[in-house]
Amino acid sequence: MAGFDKVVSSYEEAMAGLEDNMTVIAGGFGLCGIPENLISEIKRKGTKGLTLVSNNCGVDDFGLGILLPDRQIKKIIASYVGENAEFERQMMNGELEVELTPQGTLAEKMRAGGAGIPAFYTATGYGTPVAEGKEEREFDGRHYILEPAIKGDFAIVKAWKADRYGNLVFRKTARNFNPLAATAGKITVVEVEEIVEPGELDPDHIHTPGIYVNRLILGSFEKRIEQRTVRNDA
Amino acid sequence: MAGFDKVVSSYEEAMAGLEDNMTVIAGGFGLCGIPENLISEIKRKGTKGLTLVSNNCGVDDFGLGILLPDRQIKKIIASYVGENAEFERQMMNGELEVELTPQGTLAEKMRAGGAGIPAFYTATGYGTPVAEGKEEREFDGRHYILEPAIKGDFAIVKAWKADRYGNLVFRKTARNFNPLAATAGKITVVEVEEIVEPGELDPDHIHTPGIYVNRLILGSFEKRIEQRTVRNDA
Amino acid sequence: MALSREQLAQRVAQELQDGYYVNLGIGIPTLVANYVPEGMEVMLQSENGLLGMGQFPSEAEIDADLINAGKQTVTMATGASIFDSAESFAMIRGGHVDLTVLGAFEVDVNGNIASYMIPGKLIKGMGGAMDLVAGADNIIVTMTHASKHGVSKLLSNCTLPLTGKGCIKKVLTDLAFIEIKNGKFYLLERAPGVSVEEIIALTEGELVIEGEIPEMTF
Amino acid sequence: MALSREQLAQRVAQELQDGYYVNLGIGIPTLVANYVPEGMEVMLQSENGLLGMGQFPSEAEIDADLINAGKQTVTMATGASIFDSAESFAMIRGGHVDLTVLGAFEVDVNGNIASYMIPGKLIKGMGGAMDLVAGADNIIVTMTHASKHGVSKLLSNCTLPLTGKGCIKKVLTDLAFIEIKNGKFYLLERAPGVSVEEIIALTEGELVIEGEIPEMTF
Repeated sequence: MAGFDKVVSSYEEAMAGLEDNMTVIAGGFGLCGIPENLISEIKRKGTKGLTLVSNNCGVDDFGLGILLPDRQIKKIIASYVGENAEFERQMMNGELEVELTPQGTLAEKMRAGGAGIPAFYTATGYGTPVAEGKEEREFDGRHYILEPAIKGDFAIVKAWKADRYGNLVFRKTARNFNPLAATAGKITVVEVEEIVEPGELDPDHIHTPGIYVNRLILGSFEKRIEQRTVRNDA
Repeated sequence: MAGFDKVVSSYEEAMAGLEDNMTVIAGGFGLCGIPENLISEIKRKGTKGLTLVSNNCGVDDFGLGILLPDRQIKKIIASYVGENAEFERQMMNGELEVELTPQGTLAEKMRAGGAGIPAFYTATGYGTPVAEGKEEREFDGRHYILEPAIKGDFAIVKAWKADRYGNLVFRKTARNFNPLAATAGKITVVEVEEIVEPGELDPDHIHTPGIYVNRLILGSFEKRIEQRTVRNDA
Repeated sequence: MALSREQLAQRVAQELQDGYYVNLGIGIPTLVANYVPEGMEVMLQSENGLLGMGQFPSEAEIDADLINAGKQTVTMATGASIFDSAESFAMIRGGHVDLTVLGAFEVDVNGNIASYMIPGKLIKGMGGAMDLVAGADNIIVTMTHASKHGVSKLLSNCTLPLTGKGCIKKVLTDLAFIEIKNGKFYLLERAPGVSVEEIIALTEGELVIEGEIPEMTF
Repeated sequence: MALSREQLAQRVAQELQDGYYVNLGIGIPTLVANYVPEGMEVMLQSENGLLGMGQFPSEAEIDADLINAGKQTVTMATGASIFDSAESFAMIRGGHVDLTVLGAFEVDVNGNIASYMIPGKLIKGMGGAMDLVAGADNIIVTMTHASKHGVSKLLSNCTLPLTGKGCIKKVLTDLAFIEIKNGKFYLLERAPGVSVEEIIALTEGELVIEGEIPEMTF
């Protein structure tokens, strides 16, 4: 089983090879399903000049936001940002480059990166600032823009369960961008809540086949909630 | 529940509205996971001039092959055909138009059709007969061709289980093109081996969300095997 | 009188049909879920990867792995399904969602919408809004008809950066229900007690008034 | 002597590495699975939607819902996963498969391959072959060096319609193991007992011979 055993035993090993100025694709939506310990390891390593691809950029003291104080992020490609004061400061001062990308286009760009599709057409963003500098084209009388794929030197992913071969299962809406990020990294690193033996996961219910996964590590998670909303009558 | 209950009680009702010269996208790979009773209903109806989109065209007396004797198929878009004598005869005589499409491109064209992507670039087929008449383009020094999406007036799909809302679960390699076909039909009709109540399928393990499904019918299936291969020592 | 937030939601809810898959934006659109007509069922799509969004959880039900697009904790309705973000936007972009309701800063007579960015202010991003407006056939924009200072938000040309071009056909404001076609606004209904003249005065883009304009009923 | 089918498979198997994800085409490539070196594990990808293809089933295990790309009944190996055809070719097209082995009618010095169509004969189609050759970095083509009539299949230019352009770097024939680079064939190894001269005689495309050419070992 050695050949397919993706489990590593330390976060240092998990993120080995990450260097300054690399591109990192991260799963997660808001703070839900983010690879929180892999992000902490990037902070610990102090890697700088990173281009991050992620739907959001965390909050001041959690998620990708913790990479801001030491100016580890050069550029972020995201759909919705600015939930943190330091982000706002760096963006306003031009210290942080932000490439806003529609959420669905961002997801599709990751998928395309992993799937060997260099570019695709979408109506999303046509006639908006997103279309600037992009090819526009009509199909059947409708307008579309050409969007290129995204690939990362690393992809960092949070899954629920995995087997040692790296087959992944996600839980509820913590799935979000994670399966897409997993396909688009040259090196894909996954942290999970539980690792089981190969054969224990139902092959019909594996969300991400192990072929996309290079390293796997067992983590423990805070799972911070951004908007804790309860109903009154409960 | 009326609004989301997709279950119909007859195959006639399941295929109501199918008319001559329409495009039908079918799931299945070889004879595995094909919507066999929906195909029989098309034969019974006698609909003619159909454009079929399917990886294969069945065999002489099973699967899409049964639509050949009455000349119901005008054109087929497929990756691998000719497992049947009548197909060969019609193709050689120019009675049947065949558009050969690489298997992965075919799958991606269906997905794109369902996903609102009008066209995408792929390296598959560059420099081959498949590229004829298609735009060629370089990205990062590699050659690609532009492939348009496919949509169908109808999609016919075979799943394993469904709930009444049309949430689908597939079984083993009978999944194949079925989830993709399901997204690409203006009217998507699904036949299944078992229908359960909403809530009985684990939301994390639904392969096709019910939003793609218009009609659902309980069927019984022959599931013919094309290449029955067993190991000797067993 | 101008419609309240609740009335806006109520009026939008009248556009629902049984069996609709609906995406509701943040703010007033979210309230629409409270006014689904008796005997009708709709299923809510949340673009972070949930079809069949339920009500907010009880304290005991709270699950950090189950949130909506507004990052609020939610529950799943019976028959819900979960999927990744690419699948979620395949659904949206592919036109499978029956109705999308969202807010805006401005709309114009050509169906353009500006809703995500005010230059000079902090730019938070478009999230899924650009995909939603480009993917849906049936969109209702809910907004106030004019600013507090009486500046119309229904314009000949949007002044802010666009979220989508030529994609809006219906706008419900606190004063009026308006259809956009042929490069014009068409007044369909007015809020109870609001006169056609008041609406004309607060509509900068060309407004067509054909025949008697009925009051909305609730 | 020319390699047997089994020897071809054995020689290809020497190119395997522990932990490789491999797609094996129909015919000789399929046999490679029988020669995975001791202590090494590879996982077989079947493009109809299975990663971790196992051996053929016993009579009792036969399952119509579980077949390989050759439409044969198979089983799943431990740790297998199932996916749809778009995901399967995302894997292939995206370059995630470590090694692809497939047959061909012809290859040429520019790495072109013809393998799916002989004009005038019945055209069955390319199946997944065009995706496989376009998506994989590491491809080994297995074929006979020449036809029964002595007509070379290693050409300056393929004569048949192409399956892929400029994508083949390694060819194993019954006579030789050859690398393709710089628009030339490079002879790496010869089959036991086959002379360099015999290989030259049956290779139509430019063949480079550098130094002593070793015999294959098994």
